[in-house]
Amino acid sequence: MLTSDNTTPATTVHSTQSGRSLAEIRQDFPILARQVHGKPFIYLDSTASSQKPTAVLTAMNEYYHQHNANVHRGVYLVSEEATAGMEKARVKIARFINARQSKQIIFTRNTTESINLVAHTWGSANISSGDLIILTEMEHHSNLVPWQLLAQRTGARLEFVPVTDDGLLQLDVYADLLRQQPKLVAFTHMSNVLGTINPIHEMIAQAHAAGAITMVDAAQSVPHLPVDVQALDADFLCFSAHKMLGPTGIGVLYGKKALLEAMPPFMGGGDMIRTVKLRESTWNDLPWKFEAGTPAIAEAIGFGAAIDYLNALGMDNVRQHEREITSYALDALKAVPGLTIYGPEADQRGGVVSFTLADIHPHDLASILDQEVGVAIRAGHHCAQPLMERYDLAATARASFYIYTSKEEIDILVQGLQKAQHIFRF
Amino acid sequence: MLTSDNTTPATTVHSTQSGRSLAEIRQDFPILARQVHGKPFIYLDSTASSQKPTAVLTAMNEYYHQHNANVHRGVYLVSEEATAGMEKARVKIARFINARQSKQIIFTRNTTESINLVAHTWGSANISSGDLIILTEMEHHSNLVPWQLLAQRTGARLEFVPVTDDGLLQLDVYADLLRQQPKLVAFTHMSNVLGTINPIHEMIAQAHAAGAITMVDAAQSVPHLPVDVQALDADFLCFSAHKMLGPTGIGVLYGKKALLEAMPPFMGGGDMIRTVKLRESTWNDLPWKFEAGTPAIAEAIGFGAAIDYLNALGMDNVRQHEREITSYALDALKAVPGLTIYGPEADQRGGVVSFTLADIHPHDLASILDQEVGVAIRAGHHCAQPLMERYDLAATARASFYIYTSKEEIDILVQGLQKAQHIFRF
Amino acid sequence: MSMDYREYILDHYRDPRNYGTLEHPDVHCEDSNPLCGDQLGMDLQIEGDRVTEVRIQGRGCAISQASASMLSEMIEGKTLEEVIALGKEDVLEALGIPISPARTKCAFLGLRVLHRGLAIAGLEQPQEDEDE
Amino acid sequence: MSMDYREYILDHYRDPRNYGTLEHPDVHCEDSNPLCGDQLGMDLQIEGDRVTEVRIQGRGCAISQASASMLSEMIEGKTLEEVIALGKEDVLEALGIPISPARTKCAFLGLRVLHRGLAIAGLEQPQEDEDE
Ligand SMILES: Cc1ncc(COP(=O)(O)O)c(C=O)c1O
Ligand SMILES: Cc1ncc(COP(=O)(O)O)c(C=O)c1O
Repeated sequence: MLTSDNTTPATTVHSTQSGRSLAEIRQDFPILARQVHGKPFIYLDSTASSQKPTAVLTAMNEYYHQHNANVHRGVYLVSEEATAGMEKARVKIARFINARQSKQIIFTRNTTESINLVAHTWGSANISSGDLIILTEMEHHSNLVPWQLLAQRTGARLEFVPVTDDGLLQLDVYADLLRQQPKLVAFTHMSNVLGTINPIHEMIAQAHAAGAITMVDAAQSVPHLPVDVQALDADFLCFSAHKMLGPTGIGVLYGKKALLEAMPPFMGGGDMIRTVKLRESTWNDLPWKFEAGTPAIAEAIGFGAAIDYLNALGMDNVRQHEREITSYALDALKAVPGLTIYGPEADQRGGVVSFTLADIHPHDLASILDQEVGVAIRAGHHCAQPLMERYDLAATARASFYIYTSKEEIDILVQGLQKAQHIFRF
Repeated sequence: MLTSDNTTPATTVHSTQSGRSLAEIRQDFPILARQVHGKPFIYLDSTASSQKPTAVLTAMNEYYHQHNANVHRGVYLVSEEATAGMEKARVKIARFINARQSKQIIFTRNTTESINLVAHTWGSANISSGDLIILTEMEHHSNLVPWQLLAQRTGARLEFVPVTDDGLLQLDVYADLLRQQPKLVAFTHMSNVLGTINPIHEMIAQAHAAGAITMVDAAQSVPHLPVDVQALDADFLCFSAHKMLGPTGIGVLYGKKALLEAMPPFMGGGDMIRTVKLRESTWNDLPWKFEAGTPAIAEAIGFGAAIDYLNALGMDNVRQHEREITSYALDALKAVPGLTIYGPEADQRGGVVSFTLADIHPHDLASILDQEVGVAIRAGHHCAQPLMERYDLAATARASFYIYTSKEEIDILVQGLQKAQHIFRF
Repeated sequence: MSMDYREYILDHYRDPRNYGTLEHPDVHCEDSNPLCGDQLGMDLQIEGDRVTEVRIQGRGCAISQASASMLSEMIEGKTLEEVIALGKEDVLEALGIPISPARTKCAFLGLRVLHRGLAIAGLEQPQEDEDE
Repeated sequence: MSMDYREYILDHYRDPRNYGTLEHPDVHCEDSNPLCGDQLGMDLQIEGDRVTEVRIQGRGCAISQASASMLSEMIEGKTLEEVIALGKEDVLEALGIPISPARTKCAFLGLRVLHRGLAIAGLEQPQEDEDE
């Protein structure tokens, strides 16, 4: 993975992705050249949302400047171009996660909507009073609250796979819970707080053996790892474009065809219908049955460009780069006195590190890092309040990495933490 | 409204909007300079989706290139900038429709989602078996199917205000239906097929007198007319950015505060919560209670820029320009032999004209106009199948206009129709 | 004059062949194009291994109705095997004009109804939609 | 050294004034900042038209806890009228540092709890959130 590039000496110490030096990759992200508080901007919050390469914006601008029209129903050339652009993006996304057919890719606003869609449609049709839904203690609110709402509507029961002190799922408890014949098991592929990469291949197989349907929250995995829905045998899986170089406003629900076809629609309106009478209607084919109203056309096209960009790098290389950065960061952070890291070791972890520093509140830490060294980290409960409670924490600080993160940036994070210690004097 | 501009003679025949000549306005829309099939592109399909001025794309690019970060929970400067950008857009939108507070502006994907949100939340809490919901025969599927689904879930009844042969609502029947104590009345402000501008001010007052809540589908009115939600006293009102110079992927639900506050949430997930425990949660304040997951941040900012653009033109001027273009088009089309126009006269009509030409199917007409003269019109049922059935039509051709439409473009439409007649020989 | 509306297409549109219904069809199927509303029904009479009679009913654009009319001519008198083998190429060849992406659903509506009808009657395997 | 973390702020954070609870408070209110989880509770004792005792409880960042501590000092011994009049300016002045937009919710958490508590006790009008 290491290449030497004599023209840009700074990059010789970095791994490369698909033969491109990190310096070259960083050029594609203009925001990385800006300053904050008079210091170079260092973005360590890609888990919340990634930065976007110029290619993604170019694709969307080209759409708006040359091919903008509503899709699907237009007979004229520009509308055909818009439709083709959007549907080509769907095919790219299907291939990216190895879905069998592009009609299994439903466009939503984000991961959150994808999960709510399943909770509302599959959930209403399949869950009734007393039914068991298994979740985990490390779920993001988006993979928790929709099931709470479903449980309230239907009288279903929720049980939770606990996490160990090291941030791993307690798989023995999972096995026990599966014996209670759950209807659905929903879990995250990668925790957005602990970075834990869960063994979802085995977890899905066990769930299926117990007769349950599986919903994988892949918001953190699809952007960072190769994911193959057929190899995983996932029933439902979802993710958001904005976390993987793509625009805001678009996400994906993947589902097995038979499940999607059997589900009632979610929202009613234009495009999702076959025939409409005053008092009754019939539904369109997949994927449109679940895409009511004018879709996020430009965003789909931008998402497609993001997929192209990631494919050009190679997802194995993306993973490898993050693995190196994460190991480097874990080592550097462990050397900071008073710092506590949450979650597993580097080999079971994606590019996310949550930590606390002595009695400095994470919000104060984030403010200091921003103002003193231009480093953007996240501070708070990371939309995982039950997990915070599990560790008896109000909040953590979280640094997270992506294809453009450099080791120098980690060094500056550490310098910032030292400044914070100095300010809070201990 | 007429100014003469000696430097660009072509514009002297046009009305202007806020002192800017039509030629100047058209410069802001690069797509209008492209060619299709070797002819200049003429876009007469703004009712489906409008074109976007450069300023809107610039605003979104600037966001992505300089201020991109997830909103609301970030302590660092860039995230604060992103949050401020998005919330500033919300304030602009609130002022644009004269909402009392910006928290009454809920961001959704589009008009369709806004209506489904109300049907799911307000609907589930307030509609039960036997309750009456009044709609009209001229509704877009998006203001029809969500209520059908609600009726199926709850056992509510749907009744419809019929339309006259001239494309007007039969207000005497509306008054009769109101006597049956409806819980909800939902209607479009402007028909996307007939162009009819409904007298919604009176209709809302009558609905309130009958004790009903009102939902206004303003997808076609907010882009084209001054709309004042307080003057109208609308309970719910919704529209889409993509039809008013803004990006795809974002729409708005406006609601009265007391109604929105009493409604249960729609989707569960990040940002819409106050506290989350494993089995129960409490909700955030308005507007975030209804905005689960990462919102369409760039799109909100682009929407704000679209509002700025429309404000600079002045909505009275926008309406005036469309009134002139529509009168001109109606006159020109009436002179085409064999052509039938649907809907009311110019004074009760927005910038939309649906028509059929002898026995030429609208799809064929649209193909011919596209290929022969580069004119993009829509052909089909326009997501209003029940309305098509009312007029015993399978489809119509529809030309629609916006701030950039010129009289010359109408002339070329008419030439194209003459060519179609020649091809179909009659 | 538009290449897309040759005289013979307009002729099939104005005067569709095999228009009507059969009293006791062995195969009947109808479908519509959800995005534009074009409708088409098709009745087949089958004797032995041969399609002996075809009737179509429908309303829609010139492309959908003319292509169905042409298809009905291709079907009549052919063996079931030959009819099952009919594909998009055959329809496009009969139309003889380029079909833009938005109009392919119009052009293939008749073909879709034919194969759906045969599948429902158990005479051929249901076809999976392919990915573009 | 960051301007945003002056010594006295850290001092109020480490050693909050009036920390604890009252046994029979006339006013009690608690709230949390939904986006960051900072918590604050406040108890008031009122005699005649005067706030005679204040206690706060909470957990959160230096800004939220120090500002609540400072606020508690401002409240104690004041007349109800004076306490009702306390606003954002007063808190910002006491903090004496610029507060970035993301941190305003931290800075004003105590103030919000105070006015909510007084409103619930019927001692002041509930405040409408203003539009930014
Ligand atoms: C009157 C009317 N209502 C609703 C809609 C639906 O809008 P959207 O597709 O943006 O949800 C439209 C546009 O197609 C419309 O014209
Ligand atoms: C694990 C996980 N699930 C779900 C989400 C929700 O994603 P979105 O906000 O795009 O809906 C996130 C991101 O915030 C996440 O990290």
